[in-house]
Amino acid sequence: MTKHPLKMTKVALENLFQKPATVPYPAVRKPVYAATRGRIAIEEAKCILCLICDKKCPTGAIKVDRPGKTWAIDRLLCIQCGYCVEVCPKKCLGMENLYSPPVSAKAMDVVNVPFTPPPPKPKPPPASATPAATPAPEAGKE
Amino acid sequence: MANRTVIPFGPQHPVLPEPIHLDLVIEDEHVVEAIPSFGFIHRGLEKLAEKRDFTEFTFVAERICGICSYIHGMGYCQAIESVMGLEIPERAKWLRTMWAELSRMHSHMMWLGLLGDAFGFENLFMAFWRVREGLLDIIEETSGGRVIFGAAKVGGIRRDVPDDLLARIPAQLAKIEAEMRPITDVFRDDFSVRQRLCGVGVLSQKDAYDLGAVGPVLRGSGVAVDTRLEGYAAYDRVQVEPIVESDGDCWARAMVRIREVYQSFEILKQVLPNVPAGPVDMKVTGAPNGEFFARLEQPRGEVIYYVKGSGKKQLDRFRVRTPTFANIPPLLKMLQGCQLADVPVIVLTIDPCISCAER
Amino acid sequence: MNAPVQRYVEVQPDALLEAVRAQQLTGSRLVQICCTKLAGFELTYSFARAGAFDHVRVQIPDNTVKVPSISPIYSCSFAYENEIHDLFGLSFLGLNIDYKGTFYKTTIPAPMVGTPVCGAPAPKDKGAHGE
Amino acid sequence: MNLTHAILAALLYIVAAPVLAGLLAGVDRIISARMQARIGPPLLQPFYDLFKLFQKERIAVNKTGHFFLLGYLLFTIIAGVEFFIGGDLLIVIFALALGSVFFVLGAFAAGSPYSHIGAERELIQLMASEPMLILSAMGFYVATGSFQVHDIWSRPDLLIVILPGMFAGLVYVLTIKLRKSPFDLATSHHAHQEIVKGITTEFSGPYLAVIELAHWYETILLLGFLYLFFAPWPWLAVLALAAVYFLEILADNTNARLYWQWVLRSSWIFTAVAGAGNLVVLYYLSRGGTP
Repeated sequence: MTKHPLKMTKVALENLFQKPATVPYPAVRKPVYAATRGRIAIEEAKCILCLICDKKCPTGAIKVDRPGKTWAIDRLLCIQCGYCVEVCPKKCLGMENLYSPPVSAKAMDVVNVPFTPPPPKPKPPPASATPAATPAPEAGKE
Repeated sequence: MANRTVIPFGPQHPVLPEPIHLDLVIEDEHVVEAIPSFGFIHRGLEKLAEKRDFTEFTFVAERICGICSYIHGMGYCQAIESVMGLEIPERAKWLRTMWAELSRMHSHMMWLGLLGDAFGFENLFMAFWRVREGLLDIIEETSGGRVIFGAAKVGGIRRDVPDDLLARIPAQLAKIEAEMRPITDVFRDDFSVRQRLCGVGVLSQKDAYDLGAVGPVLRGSGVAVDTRLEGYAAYDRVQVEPIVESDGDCWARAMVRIREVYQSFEILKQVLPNVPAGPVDMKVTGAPNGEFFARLEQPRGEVIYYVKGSGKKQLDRFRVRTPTFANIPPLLKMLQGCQLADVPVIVLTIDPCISCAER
Repeated sequence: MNAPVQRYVEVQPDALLEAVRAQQLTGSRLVQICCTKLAGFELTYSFARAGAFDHVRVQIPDNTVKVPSISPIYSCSFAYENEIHDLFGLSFLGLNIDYKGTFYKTTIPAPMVGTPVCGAPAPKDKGAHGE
Repeated sequence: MNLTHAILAALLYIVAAPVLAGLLAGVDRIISARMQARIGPPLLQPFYDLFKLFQKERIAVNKTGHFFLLGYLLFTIIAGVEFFIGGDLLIVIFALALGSVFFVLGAFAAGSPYSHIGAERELIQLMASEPMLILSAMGFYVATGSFQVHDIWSRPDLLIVILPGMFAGLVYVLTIKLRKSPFDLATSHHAHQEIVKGITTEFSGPYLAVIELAHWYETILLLGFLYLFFAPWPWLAVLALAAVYFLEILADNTNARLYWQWVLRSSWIFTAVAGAGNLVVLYYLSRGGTP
C-alpha cells in the first residue's frame, strides 16, 4: 500500500519496448474459437422447408418460402443467437464460427432448396409441429 | 454576483456516450443543480414481453443491455423458473455463477477504462481495455459470444462447457490477474488520478441508502448490501463478502469495483473446480402462472425482474428495474456542488447504462 | 437459497402512505415501484432491508383516480412515479419532482396501457384497450 | 542577417515547419500508441488527417469565428517568421500571444456554451504559460544583453549552463502549449477528445485543419525557443529537444487531466521558482561578475 506516484510511467515504458497487443486488422485476424457464434449456414440438401426456423427466429431474420423453394436470411437482422440451429428438426442449420463479411447494402442471402414437398401434407416434424405444418402465409410480424 | 448559466450536457454531444440529457445549472463553474431527461431511446421491451413466447423472450432480455447482458438473461430465466417452481440442474447453476462473475469482471474492467478516459487518461483507458480482452476471449470460448453470451435459457443453460476447457480457465485468469495488478495500482496510487477522484462527488452513507442507491454506489458509501448474498445460482455455496468502502467519493466507488474484480477472481477459483457433472438443462413444459420478483446483483448493482404470468405462453407483465435507474436520484445528489470538470467523472461513477435503464 | 421470503401486503389507496411510512420506520429502502395493467392498475411498491423483501400493493381502478405520491417519504420515488405516469397514464398527487409527462417522450401517450403496440394481436381475454 | 537571408529563412520556415511538425506528430502518435500497447497509425497519418479535413464540408456556425481563426494562423506564422529570421524575441512572444487570443476569440464568436467553456480554458492556459515565455525573454536579455534572436543564437557559449531554470520553466509550459496531459484543458489529441474538445466544438472541416496547421507552426516555434539554449552545439540541441519531446509524450500518457486551478497555480509557482529564481541568480552573478 505504498504511495507511488509514477506507477503508470513504468507501465508505459514497459509497453513501449514490448510487442503491441493489437493486430493490424484486417491483414491479421484474431483466431476464433470452436464455440464462436459467427454466422448461420445451411446445408440446403437436408432442408425440408418446415418453416420452424422462420417461425422461431426472434428477430424474423429468416424467411422461408415453401412454394418458391428458397431459404433466406437477412444477415443484418440476425442476432447470432443460434435458436434456429437448436430448433431445426433436420439439423441442416449450423453456426459457423466466422463472421459475416461487411456489406454496404441490406440484402437477403437467398439459398435455393432442392427439397420437393410431397403433394399431401408433409410429415409433421417432431417438435412443436402444429404452427409449422399449417402453410401459413407470410406472417407480417413487424 | 455569481453568474448562473445552464449547460446542456448530452445526449447529442459526445462528452458522455450515453443517451441522457442533463441540464446543469452552473454558478461560477460549480453545479448548483442537475436536471435529467430521459426517454431518448425508450424501447418498450417490457411491452414486448406480452407478445413473445416466454422462452423466446430470453433473447430479448439478454439484449436489454450490451454489457451486463448475461445477468439480464439469467435474471429473467430465474424469475420464470421461480414462478414455475423449476429446480434447475446443479451444473447449470454453477456455470451460471461462472458466467455471471466473468460478466461482472468484464463490465468493471470496461468501466475502469472509461473512467480513465473521462478524466483524460488515455493510456489507462487502453490498458484496462487491453486486459479486458483476455476476459472476453474466455467468455467467447465458453459461451460463443463476446459480450452477448447467448447462454441463458429457461430451465438451465443453452450450451455446456467442456470440462477440459473449464480446467484451462484458471491459468488464463491467473495471467489476467497478473496483468491487472500494475494498472489497478495506478488507480489506487497515482497522483493525478487521486486529484481527480478523491473527495469528488461525495455521497453520504445516509443519502446513499435513503435515495435508493444500489451496487458499487451504495457500497462505496459504506453500506454493505450485496444481492449475491441471497444465494441465487450457486452463490449460496461460495464465499462472498460485500466489498465496502467508506469515503463515498468517486475514488471509493472505483476502489469498490477494483476490489470486486479481484473478488471475482477468488469466486471463480471456488467455482471452476467445483462444477459438478450432469445435465445442463431440463425440459420446460407448461407456462408460468403466478408472479415473482427476482433480485440479482449485476455489475452495476441490484437488478429486479418482475414476472407475472397467467398460464399463457405470453407473460402478462414483465418488468425490469435496472441498477442505473435506481442510481439516478443519488447521481443528482452527487452532482450538486461539484465542478463542471467533474460532471463526466461523477456521472460515470454510477456506471451509467442509460440504454438499459430505458428498457 | 437464503433469500428472504417475499411478503405481499395489500392496502387500500388511502392507506398507502401509512403502509409506506411503516416500511420506512423499519429501515427499509425503496427497491422499486411496478405498475401492472390488469382490469385496473396494480401498483407494487417493493422494500428491502436485511433479511426482508416486502411488497406493498394497491389496486387503482382506473387512471382518473389520483394516487398519493410516496415522494414525501422516499424522495427517490419520483423516478418511478414519473415513469408510471408516462407509460401508464396514472397521476400522482404531491410528487416532489414532476416532469409533467416529459420523463419518457413516447410517441403514443401511455403506451403500456392497451394492446401491444408492435402489431401482433393481443391475447383476447384482456379487456384493456387504450383510454 | 541580410534581406535575402531573411526572406529565405522565412520561406523555409513557412514551408518546412508544417512538414517537420507533421512528421513529429506522426512520431508522437506512434510512440503514444506503443506506450498504450497499440500498433498505432502510419507515420504520415497526421498529413492524411489534415488533407482530409481540408476536403470536408464547410459548415459555419458563425463566419466571424473563421476570420479569427485565420488571424490565429497568420499571427502564429508571423511569430515564427520573426523568430527564424533572427528578429526580436519580444515581438515573437507578443505575436504568438496575439495568435492565441485570436483563437480564443474565434471560439467565443460562436454562441455555444461548450465553445465558451473551451475558450475560457484556453485563456486560462494562456495566463498560465505567458508569464514564463516573457520571463524567458528577459532571461535571454540578461544573459546575452540582447532581445534579438540572431544575437542570441550566434553566441558561442551554451546558454543552458546559465539558464537551466528558464529551460525547465519553458519545458513545463511546453506541456500546456503542446496540449498534453495533465495540462490539456481546452483541447488535446486524445482519441476521445478529438471530437469533444471544447474550444474547437463549433468549427468544422477545413477550419479544424487551419487550427491544426497553426498548432504545427507553433510547435516548431516553441522547439526553436528551446533550441536557443543549446545553439552552439546543434547535435546536443537535437538530442535535448528529442528528449524533451519524449518526456512530453510520456507525461501525456501517464497523467490524468488536472483542474484549471491546479494548472494555473502550479505553472505560476514553477515560473516563479525556476524562471524568476534563475533570473535573480543570474542578475546577481552578472552584477558580481562585473567589477
